[in-house]
Amino acid sequence: MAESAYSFSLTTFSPSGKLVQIEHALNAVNQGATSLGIKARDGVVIATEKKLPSVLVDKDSVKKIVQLTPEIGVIYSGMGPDSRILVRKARKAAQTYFMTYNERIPVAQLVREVATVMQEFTQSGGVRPFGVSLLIAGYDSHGPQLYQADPSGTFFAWKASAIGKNMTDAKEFLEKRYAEDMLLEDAIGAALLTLKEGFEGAMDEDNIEVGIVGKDHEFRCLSKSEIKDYLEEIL
Amino acid sequence: MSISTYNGAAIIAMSGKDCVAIGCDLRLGIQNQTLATDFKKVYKIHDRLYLGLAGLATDALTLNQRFQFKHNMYKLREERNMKPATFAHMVSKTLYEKRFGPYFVEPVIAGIDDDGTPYITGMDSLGAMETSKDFMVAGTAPNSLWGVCESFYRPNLGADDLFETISQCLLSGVDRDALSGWGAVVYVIAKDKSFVRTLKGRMD
Amino acid sequence: MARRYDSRTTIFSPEGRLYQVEYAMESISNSGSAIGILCKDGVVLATEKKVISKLLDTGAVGCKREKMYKIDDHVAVAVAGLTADANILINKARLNAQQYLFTYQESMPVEQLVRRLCDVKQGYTQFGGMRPFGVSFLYAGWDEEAGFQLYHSDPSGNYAGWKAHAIGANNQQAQNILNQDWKEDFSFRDAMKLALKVLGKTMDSTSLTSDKVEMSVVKRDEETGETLFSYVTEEELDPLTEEVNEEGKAAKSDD
Amino acid sequence: MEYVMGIKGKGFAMVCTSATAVQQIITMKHDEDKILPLGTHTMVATSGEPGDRVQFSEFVAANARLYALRNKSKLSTKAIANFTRGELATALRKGPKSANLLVAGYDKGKGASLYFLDYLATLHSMNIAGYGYGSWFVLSMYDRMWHPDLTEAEALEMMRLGIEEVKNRLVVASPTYTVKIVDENGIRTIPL
Amino acid sequence: MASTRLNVPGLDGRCAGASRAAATLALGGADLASLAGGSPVASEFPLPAVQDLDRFENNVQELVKPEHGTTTLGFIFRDGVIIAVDSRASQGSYVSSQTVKKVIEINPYLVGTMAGGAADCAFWQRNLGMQCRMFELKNKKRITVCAASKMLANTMYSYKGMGLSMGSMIGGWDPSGPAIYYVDSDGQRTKGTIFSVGSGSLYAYGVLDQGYKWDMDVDTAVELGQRAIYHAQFRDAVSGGTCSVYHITKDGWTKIRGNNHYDMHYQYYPGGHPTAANDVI
Amino acid sequence: MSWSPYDLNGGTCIAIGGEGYCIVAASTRLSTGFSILTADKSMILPVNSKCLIASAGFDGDRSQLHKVLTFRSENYEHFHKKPMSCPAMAQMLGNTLYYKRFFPYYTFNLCAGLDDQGLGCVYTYDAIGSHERVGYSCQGSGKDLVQPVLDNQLKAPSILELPPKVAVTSLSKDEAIETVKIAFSAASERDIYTGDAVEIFVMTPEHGVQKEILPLRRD
Repeated sequence: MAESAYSFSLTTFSPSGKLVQIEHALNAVNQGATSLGIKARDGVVIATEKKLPSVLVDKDSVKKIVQLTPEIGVIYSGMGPDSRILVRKARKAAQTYFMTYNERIPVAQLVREVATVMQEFTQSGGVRPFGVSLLIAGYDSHGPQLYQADPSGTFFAWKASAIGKNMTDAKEFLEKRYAEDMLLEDAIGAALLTLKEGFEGAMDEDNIEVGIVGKDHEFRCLSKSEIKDYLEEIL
Repeated sequence: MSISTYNGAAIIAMSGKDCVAIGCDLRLGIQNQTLATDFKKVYKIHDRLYLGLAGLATDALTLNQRFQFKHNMYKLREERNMKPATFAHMVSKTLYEKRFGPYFVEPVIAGIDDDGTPYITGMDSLGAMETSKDFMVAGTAPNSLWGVCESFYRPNLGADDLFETISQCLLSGVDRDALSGWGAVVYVIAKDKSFVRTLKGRMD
Repeated sequence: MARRYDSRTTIFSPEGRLYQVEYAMESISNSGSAIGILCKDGVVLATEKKVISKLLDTGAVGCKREKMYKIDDHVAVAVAGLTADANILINKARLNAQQYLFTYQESMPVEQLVRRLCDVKQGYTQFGGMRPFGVSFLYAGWDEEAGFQLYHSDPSGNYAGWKAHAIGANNQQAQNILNQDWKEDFSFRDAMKLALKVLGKTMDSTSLTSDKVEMSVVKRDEETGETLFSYVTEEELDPLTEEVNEEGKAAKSDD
Repeated sequence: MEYVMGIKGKGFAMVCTSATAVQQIITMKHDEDKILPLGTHTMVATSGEPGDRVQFSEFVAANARLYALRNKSKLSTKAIANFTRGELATALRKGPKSANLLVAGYDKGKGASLYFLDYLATLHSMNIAGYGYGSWFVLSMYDRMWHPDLTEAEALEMMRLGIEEVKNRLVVASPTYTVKIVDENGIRTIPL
Repeated sequence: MASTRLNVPGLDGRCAGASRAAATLALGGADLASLAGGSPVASEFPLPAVQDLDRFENNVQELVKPEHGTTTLGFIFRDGVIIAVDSRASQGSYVSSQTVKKVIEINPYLVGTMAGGAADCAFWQRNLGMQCRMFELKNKKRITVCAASKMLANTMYSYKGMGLSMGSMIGGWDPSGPAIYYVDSDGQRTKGTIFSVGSGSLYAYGVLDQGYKWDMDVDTAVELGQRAIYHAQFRDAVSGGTCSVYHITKDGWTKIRGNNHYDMHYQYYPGGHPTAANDVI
Repeated sequence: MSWSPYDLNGGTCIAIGGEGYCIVAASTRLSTGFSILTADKSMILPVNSKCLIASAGFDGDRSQLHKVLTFRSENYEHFHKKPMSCPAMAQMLGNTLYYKRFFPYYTFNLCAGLDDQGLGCVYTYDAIGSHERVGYSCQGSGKDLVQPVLDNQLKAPSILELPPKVAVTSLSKDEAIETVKIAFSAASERDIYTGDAVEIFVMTPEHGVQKEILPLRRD
């Protein structure tokens, strides 16, 4: 919990029973770049737009998809700097779990830890909620899993989902294309196609990022050349 | 009379083919005085994982209650039982937290994974772990227990043969130790069938 | 003018009301409904299962039942309100139950568990400057003193024992049906059917089907003396939902 | 160390303690009651260092009463015994209490129970339990005389014989003893 | 002028140090002559050439790990003397033997029991047997229990402080009737009717005192002796093995009982012992 | 730590008496502290044709004791024109040890042989001479490890029980030798002072003393 100068809540209920700060935070998320994820039978893929403010930005210095543990990765939509705080806390929680049980933290438990942190920032003195939603992809003893965590601290398990700017269109697109017995290879293709739907301008290996975790339990980001090959397949 | 021989205990854990057995004596004593002959030193964590705690009885009781607490919370959160190896590391960490004022116990952990692979490990009072593929002993007469286990143990025994072997080791081992014995109980854990039996031994 | 008093959590408004608490209750009445029914040999908990999208992975760990949680072997809760807040309180409840077991080596009486949790809820309405938890719980459990019990608690920290109770969306309408239909000598089946009937009414969806409902039961296994908490599977629900739907049509045709 | 002895019979638990309050080599009084009721159907017999003995047993009694006030139900004997054990176990590594207890009680539906709880917080339910050198003589005697359907009269006779044996054999035996019994009707003191 | 003062070994100053009084023992060597001389004594014991003998003896105790723990009892009743003993010897918490013969048959009319140091008891009571035989040859009559126990006590007293450890009961029947004397390595010698010696003695007394009556018949007395040892073996960790019961009459001793604790337990408590209050499974 | 006249040189020995045979086995490793002095040192003294004595503990005292015992045994044979029987030897060993009561031989002995009925007899000792006839026993650094194994396998009745039975094991000679081998290999696993090899002496009325060597792990 952050050390707060104030000692009273900034997130409070409105007359209609809404937590307005959380609603606003969700709006911040919806202005963020689109991110999505698809859970296949043998793995999970997450992808995101990498809109850069200017062509002068060093493309490689911006890494949005981040690894939390060898088998779990995360992508955010919304305010980038907020996501760094959550990534730092998630990585520490994962290590603490390992120190106790000498076993990698299961995806669900890491999501619960991150969600608890996000909830604390809606009910502690002098703090505002996080301006990000996270898509957390991982592969543990229970199999491949994809979770979404919102600023309120709520989390859901998804077969496929999207967050950020054109989340609604992307979800509709995903509902049509999703198949239970989809393999990771097909899922990567579907992810890129979904991303292309709402993409302004041409999509290439520099303005998107893709992360996957397969049966080998290794989460990693696709290299530029890999993205290039996949793009050629679907374009 | 050092602390670890104040109450007296004898625990043996043995692994067989897709099964493990863990047995303990039943004496509760204060130095040379025997108080009770129904004091179990093996506690059930779940159907496929048992924990034996030798050494100071009061610390054994406290630790068992703490591990039940931690395991219950784990089960509620992760909707599954702890694997034996995971539980063992949690025990080791809990003991090491008290590095400079330790619990005077010697844990012996015996269990099988979901696929039946046996897991046996023992620790000293600071949580230094030693995982063995055949057997592990703890108590006030370790040498006697090591001797009989080393002589009678054969790998890959079935559940009933394992029960017979561990019972012989336990009864012969405790009879050379003044502070343990007075009856014994043995748990055998196998994928398909598990059972527990008391042994009829010397009561002096 | 009231605005001045409603953003600060722990102060009374001139009329002596705690707005934040009332607003919290308001948020609960917008959320998915939950029903609890006590009968002589057990307690039934039933909740709405809003399917936001078929892409939701209901098989994942921790997310199987979004509104139903086990606190200990002998106590379960149904949730109405903000699930994120609920997760915090559920964790606290589980810790309290284990602390009691650790101290007394006996399972915690249900009423004490509820009271301890409500003390926490009440704390957030009086000190620390924090907003209250936007969560109402239905507690279903058994203990040696009082046998089967059903409790309800709301964000104010107030709690009471009930024979049958409804929270969440359309809870008033649901409560009326419960008041009429609840009977002392209900069997399990009667209780489960009543719960389905009430849920059918409160959910805005037209016909009642088993996949729109989550149900769990707390009962006792007499020989082993253990309290059992179990989820009711969809297969078990199907016959019940059909019966309820027929009775619903029959009732409509003659009134 | 004073003499404490407990016997669990059919539907009752009987406890006896020496009744002398000793200071160095002086017997200050002969009617010190070392068996404290913790409610209507539970009592604790204590022996050990006088300061700890009185303070700690009263602390446990106060907590039992507080629990009964706060909650509709009373603590069962097992619950009180385990609560006390928790306190002793924590005290063991902070400020050890030199107090050995016998917790005896009767619970509806479960019958009588007798718990041995020494200063190290070793807790165990027993039929015969005792503290002090005097108990060494009597434990073996009761091993022979105890049987599961012990009646109150038989238990009282055993207690009397035990006290006589202690007076006969223990050089520092105390002259006076208190005997109390707890059963479904509650706690009674029995004159010897 | 010959000193008129009686020279009793051990009374004038401790035996420690090289200049010890002339307490010698004929030890199988050729030197039998010394036996015929004055008090029943032993030949010279070799001593370690160290300044602090006591510290050396303590250290050696550590190394040699003398056996301890035992329960022995003896009592006189209308029809004679009952002697009952256990048979366990332990070193620390290790049980070194379950079959120690703790009744030493000094002669057909005299028995001694063993508690404390096994070697000390066995050796000196065997030595006592030799001295009693020499007495019979010289005086053409059997030695009384009183005299025999006095000889042993004097020997013990002469080695007081040297580290001998023995606590034994000398029982027998002589013209004055049955007698039991408690003799220990501190030189104590006490006549009595009921004795129990050893770490388990407290448990034995509990059963013994409660069951003892002067006019018991032989079977009841024998059973009481065995039962007292049984309960001591159960409760005391360093007593156990088998229980041997001897009965001494005017015609000497006979061994009546030799029962393993295992058999006794399951005969006395087929249904389970009171110390097993809770069911274990 | 002050000077001490004693040292512990390790090694384990076992003796078993059966009907018509007796076995005395002892490891041959001599150690001091954590180092091995030699892998081939016998602990067993064939004191005469009827009796063997094995001594564990301090090698210095063992050599001196064996010398004294040999002298007294030969002296006896000159005096009585026949070798000392095993029970007699046992009593003499007990007295010899007690003779040094206040400066003991730091040795833990086993005396085994055949008695006049041809039954195996085994006597076990503490350092100061207390001795007892048993069916089997073991001494030395591996004693704790081996003794319970022998208890389990050899089941010799106790001489104290009535009706009196002779304290010999009911096992056959070969079964007993097999048990000795199992016990020693187990001891060599867990006792650092037991290893290299085991000398096994088997005495029978018809063949006298036969010797066999069992190699053990050498680490």
